[in-house]
Amino acid sequence: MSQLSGGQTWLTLLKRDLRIAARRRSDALNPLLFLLMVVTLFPLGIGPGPDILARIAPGIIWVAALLASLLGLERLFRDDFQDGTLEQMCLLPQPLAFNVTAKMMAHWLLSGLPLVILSPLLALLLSLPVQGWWALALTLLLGTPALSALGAIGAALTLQVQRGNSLVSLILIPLFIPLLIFATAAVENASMGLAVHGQLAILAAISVLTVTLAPLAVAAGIRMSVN
Amino acid sequence: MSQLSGGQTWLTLLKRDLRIAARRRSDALNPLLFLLMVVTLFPLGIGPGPDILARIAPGIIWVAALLASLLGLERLFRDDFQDGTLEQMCLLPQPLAFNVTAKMMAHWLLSGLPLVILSPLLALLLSLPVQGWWALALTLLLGTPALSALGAIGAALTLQVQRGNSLVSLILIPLFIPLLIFATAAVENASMGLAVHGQLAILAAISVLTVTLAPLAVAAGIRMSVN
Amino acid sequence: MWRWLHPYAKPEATYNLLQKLLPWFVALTLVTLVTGVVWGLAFAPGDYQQGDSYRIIFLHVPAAIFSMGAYMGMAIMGAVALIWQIKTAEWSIPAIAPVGAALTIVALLTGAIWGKPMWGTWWVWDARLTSELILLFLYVGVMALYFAFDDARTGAKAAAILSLVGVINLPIIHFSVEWWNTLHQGATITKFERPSIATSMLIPLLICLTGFAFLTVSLVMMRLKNEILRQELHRPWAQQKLEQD
Amino acid sequence: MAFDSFTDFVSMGGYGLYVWLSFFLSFVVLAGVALETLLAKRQLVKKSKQLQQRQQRLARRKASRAAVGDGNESKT
Amino acid sequence: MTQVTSTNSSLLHAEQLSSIRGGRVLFENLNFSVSVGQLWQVSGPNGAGKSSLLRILTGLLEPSSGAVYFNGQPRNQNWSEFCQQLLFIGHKAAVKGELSALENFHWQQQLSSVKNVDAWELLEKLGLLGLEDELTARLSAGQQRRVALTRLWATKASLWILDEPFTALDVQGIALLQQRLVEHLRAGGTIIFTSHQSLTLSDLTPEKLILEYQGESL
Amino acid sequence: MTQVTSTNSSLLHAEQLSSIRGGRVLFENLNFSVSVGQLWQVSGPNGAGKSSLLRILTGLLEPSSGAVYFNGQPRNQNWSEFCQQLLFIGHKAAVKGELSALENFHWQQQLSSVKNVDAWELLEKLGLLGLEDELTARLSAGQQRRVALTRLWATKASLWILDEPFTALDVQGIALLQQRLVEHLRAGGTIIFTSHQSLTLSDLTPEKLILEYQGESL
Ligand code: HEM
Ligand SMILES: Nc1ncnc2c1ncn2[C@@H]1O[C@H](COP(=O)(O)OP(=O)(O)OP(=O)(O)O)[C@@H](O)[C@H]1O
Ligand SMILES: Nc1ncnc2c1ncn2[C@@H]1O[C@H](COP(=O)(O)OP(=O)(O)OP(=O)(O)O)[C@@H](O)[C@H]1O
Ligand SMILES: [Mg+2]
Ligand SMILES: [Mg+2]
Repeated sequence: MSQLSGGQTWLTLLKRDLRIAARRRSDALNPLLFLLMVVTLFPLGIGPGPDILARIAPGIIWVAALLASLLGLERLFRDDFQDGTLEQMCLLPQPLAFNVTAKMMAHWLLSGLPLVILSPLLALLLSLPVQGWWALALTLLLGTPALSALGAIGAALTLQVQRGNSLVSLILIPLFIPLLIFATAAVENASMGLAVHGQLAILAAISVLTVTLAPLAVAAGIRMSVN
Repeated sequence: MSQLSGGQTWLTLLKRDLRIAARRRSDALNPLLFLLMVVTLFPLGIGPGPDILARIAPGIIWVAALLASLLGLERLFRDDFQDGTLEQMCLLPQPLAFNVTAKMMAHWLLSGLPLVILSPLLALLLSLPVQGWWALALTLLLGTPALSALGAIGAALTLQVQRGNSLVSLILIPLFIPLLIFATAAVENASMGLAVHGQLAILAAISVLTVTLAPLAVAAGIRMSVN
Repeated sequence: MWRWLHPYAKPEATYNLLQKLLPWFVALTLVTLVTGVVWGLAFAPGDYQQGDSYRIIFLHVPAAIFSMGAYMGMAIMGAVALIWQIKTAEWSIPAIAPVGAALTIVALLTGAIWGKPMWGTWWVWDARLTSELILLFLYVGVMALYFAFDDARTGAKAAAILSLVGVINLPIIHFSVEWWNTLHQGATITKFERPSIATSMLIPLLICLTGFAFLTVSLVMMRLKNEILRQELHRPWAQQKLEQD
Repeated sequence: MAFDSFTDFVSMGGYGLYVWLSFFLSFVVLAGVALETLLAKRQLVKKSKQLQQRQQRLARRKASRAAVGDGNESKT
Repeated sequence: MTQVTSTNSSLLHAEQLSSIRGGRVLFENLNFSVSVGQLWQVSGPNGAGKSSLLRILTGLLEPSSGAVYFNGQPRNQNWSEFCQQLLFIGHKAAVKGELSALENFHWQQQLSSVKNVDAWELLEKLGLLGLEDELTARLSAGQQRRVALTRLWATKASLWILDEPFTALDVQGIALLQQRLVEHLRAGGTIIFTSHQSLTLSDLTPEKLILEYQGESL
Repeated sequence: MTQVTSTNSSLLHAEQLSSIRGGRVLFENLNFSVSVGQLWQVSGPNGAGKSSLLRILTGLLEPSSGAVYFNGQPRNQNWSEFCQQLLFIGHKAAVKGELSALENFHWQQQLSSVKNVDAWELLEKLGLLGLEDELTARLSAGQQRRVALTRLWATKASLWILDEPFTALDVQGIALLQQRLVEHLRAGGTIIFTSHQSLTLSDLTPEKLILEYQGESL
């Protein structure tokens, strides 16, 4: 029997999610445009002084990242849950915890990656010193996977109505906030020409940890919801 | 025939929405948690200088409010659309444009009002001068109805689009910008002890305008999507 | 007037009319634009203050003005589409929006490039710049909404509603941004002053303006033709038209 | 002619980079729109051909079915 | 309010209705009149356009051409009265999974302004007793359908338009629903419905409107 | 992999299954064995627990007590093989409204690793030809169901568990599906299904498993 390898299944799932998100090529631009707009809100709200903007730039961009990942989360599993696709995913021969990483990857590609790509432009708009640019891109690259991973846990656990779900958000926040703090600290240090290895290492550690452990929690959450 | 008055229908719709939101407590909490995260992030990111915080406080709070209201929008009509409730709303004897105001009201009660209530806490966290507090609360009170009204337009127009989360924001952010500008200007002026009647009047005018006109656009959008 | 307009509300008639007019508009565009640009670049005298950098004006101002003009046109079409349910008006929205967005981008790019030598920075959060950026966002919103629908008619209707909502907001945006900026006194930049322009510069500028007007109209006509064909693809006349070229 | 020489014209009094960059970019953007429009037209031609082919395929299928089958053609 | 009814006994009248969806003609120039007290069954294969027709009759969908008359007047001119007289249950049941059966019923009842129905009795009749506080999302498919059908027992509407009301119901549920339909007809009500199953409505034979599946007619 | 099969002809074996949902006992101490090539119909009124039983058999739902054996071994011990042998279609059809019929089919086909099916032929058979590029959300209820059922024609699974496969289908669709079921049985496949309609499966009579609706037994 020509058994489908795990990798192929994974790719199929990923491609399907991307297909749904971007039926047309132009759809793929939406996340980029959205981020651009979010970031312009801050100068409009705060006022045009470049010095102030530069100081809060890392915070702004990271808040945008948070928002982008939260906006997509709501639907991450819900549509699949409602139309029964999630059930079918549970019944694939490959482990569910492995398959859900495809969905997490899709979420990151649609919400995290655009941010990494756009980060130079955003830095320009917010007058971030040039030394900070690469640090910004790097923190985003290291940190956004963790956002997607943690977010997926929340999304999976809140699939069913009336479970202890408000608790979950409360549990996730303490995990989100360290990310934000280390990332913004790294960018600020870089802008001032200081060393940032420490913060980057911590970010990387958090990401690795969450990305490896989250699928287990997500799979458990899905099994619980599907029943 | 004991004809149901428009007001009773309206109240019924409103109460039902609130009841459902209470069931899905976590969904209702998400925007607030996001807000709190954002607002706590900036002091952590920028460092504790109260002067700089105070300068950016109105902008941060208002931007956070805008973004938080975007978070809940996605679901404003979608659940009703998917389970057919929206069809039934189209078939009520009362005009649809009138009935949707109940949903807009529910959205405001769940996303705008908590913000107004929370505003002193947020102002405190960001060291806003005390003179600015009431102005902040007032701008939120006057401005958030417009956010809900405009938001409802975005939500209604994107109902048929099955992947519309960043799309709604894309549409709405440009429409939100005037509110942001006037509101932050008002709070800043108030913090500096200047007069703010002008801005508040404009905010109120925008709110009145949008709250009266938006239902028409929303109803048109819903009829378009339901077909 | 509506009686006069009515036959052109039929897609095929509109298409034929557009096809007849388009070559003329393209020709006019080419003539005026080339004249205006060559005159502006090579023959108009240099500015005593800004030197030759001012020559960007010949693109910047027409693009900026018609970026706004196109939005007005789009919103009017939106209203027509919603009130009289004329299909051609619906389809003109996706025809106009990309053109308007391109003009807006041109205005932003030329302005930003001009700003570097004049103001010493690519971008400032100045009132005019900001409102032009928001205009771009409005266009992007309309386009994204239109293209998000698989059913083009619904998409056009949604885009029509949005462009109308946007046009109500446009003056509000304009004034809010102006006001906001004067309040903050955009610290570093001395406000741009309107130069009282000399006739020798004004004439090429006016030619460029007409050129951009024709360009805008021609581009919109081209796109509208496409849009009509796309919508009528299943009808024999459209298939015939497509086979001809 | 406002310039003495061609090099003068190119250098634009020191602002050459800005002037030419802006003209170039504007051209790219506007020509891009025009080009996209023309390409879309081509796409439409292709799509129309596909559509016609599909119609023919369906018609042929229908015809063969009618020839074989009991002639249960649908009428309104 | 009812001044026109007498001049024309037709409650709902369709004139030259056509519908084109997804580039396919579903039906063209359809004419029919539904009189007060009649039972109409719209039938035809999957995708023939039954649901589309019902939605056009309710006004949820615009016909490509043609018009619908209610009580002899264009429907949109007495829209409010039409809505009061109409009860529509479509493929989507308008039942909120986040609310319990009882809550769903109460909510629907409040919107339909019928006050004198005993919820408990009704729930018992529909076999939902004991489950009334369970969230509807936690009920079985047929039970969810039953929750949607509670509307039929608490309505003043005289014109019922039902799109496949029998799906997901078991034999006993179908019998119950049929009985309710007969009751409504006896009381002078009018029903238009679709179903793929053939019914045994005691001695009533429905008027039939048969839609054919039109192949690709681009 | 198949070393155990020979020792016991039962493909799926339920031992002392009980299910309690929402405080109500659905069934208790259920024992049965499904052998290769058998056709089983689970029937009973709405809410009896048919869907719950099927979901327990597939492993989507945990039984309150009892165990399920596949090929004579506890199912969870040869889970991967079980999944390969299983095709489950539940109340929710797992069809993506955002994708076209053709895309939906391709996607399902890729996951099931069946390569040699002619999509066009299959779509024609299911009456979806000409609609293959339409988004599934834009199809009629029955057509959406047909899109879901394409899986039955492109699978290597031998054990089919189908929860009300006949809903929303018209007469011709039901006949088509029945024919496919018979075909599968003839080819040595095994089917467990639920349906409120009584079937006319040529000369095959299904084994029946009848669940009763258990009243409130809090
Ligand atoms: C990104 C930067 C810029 C943007 C987005 C921008 C935008 C605009 C807009 C929207 C207009 C049209 C105003 C109207 O007709 O009401 C305009 C006009 C104009 N702009 Fe800019 N501009 C930018 C930079 C500059 C710079 C750097 C200069 C020169 C130093 C400049 C010179 C002019 C002139 C001379 C006009 C015509 C003024 C009038 O007739 O009202 N712009 N610009
Ligand atoms: N998701 C759920 N959560 C909790 N309880 C449930 C859930 N789904 C069903 N139940 C309970 O289990 C009972 C049986 O449901 P099930 O779906 O198995 O019935 P069924 O026999 O398939 O009925 P139907 O013929 O209506 O499909 C329901 O009455 C309900 O009380
Ligand atoms: N939302 C929609 N948008 C566009 N086209 C649609 C939509 N819904 C249905 N259609 C088209 O209309 C046709 C008829 O659909 P309709 O739902 O009216 O069929 P039906 O007769 O009710 O079929 P069924 O028995 O399956 O319910 C479909 O084949 C599809 O092509
Ligand atoms: Mg139907
Ligand atoms: Mg069931």
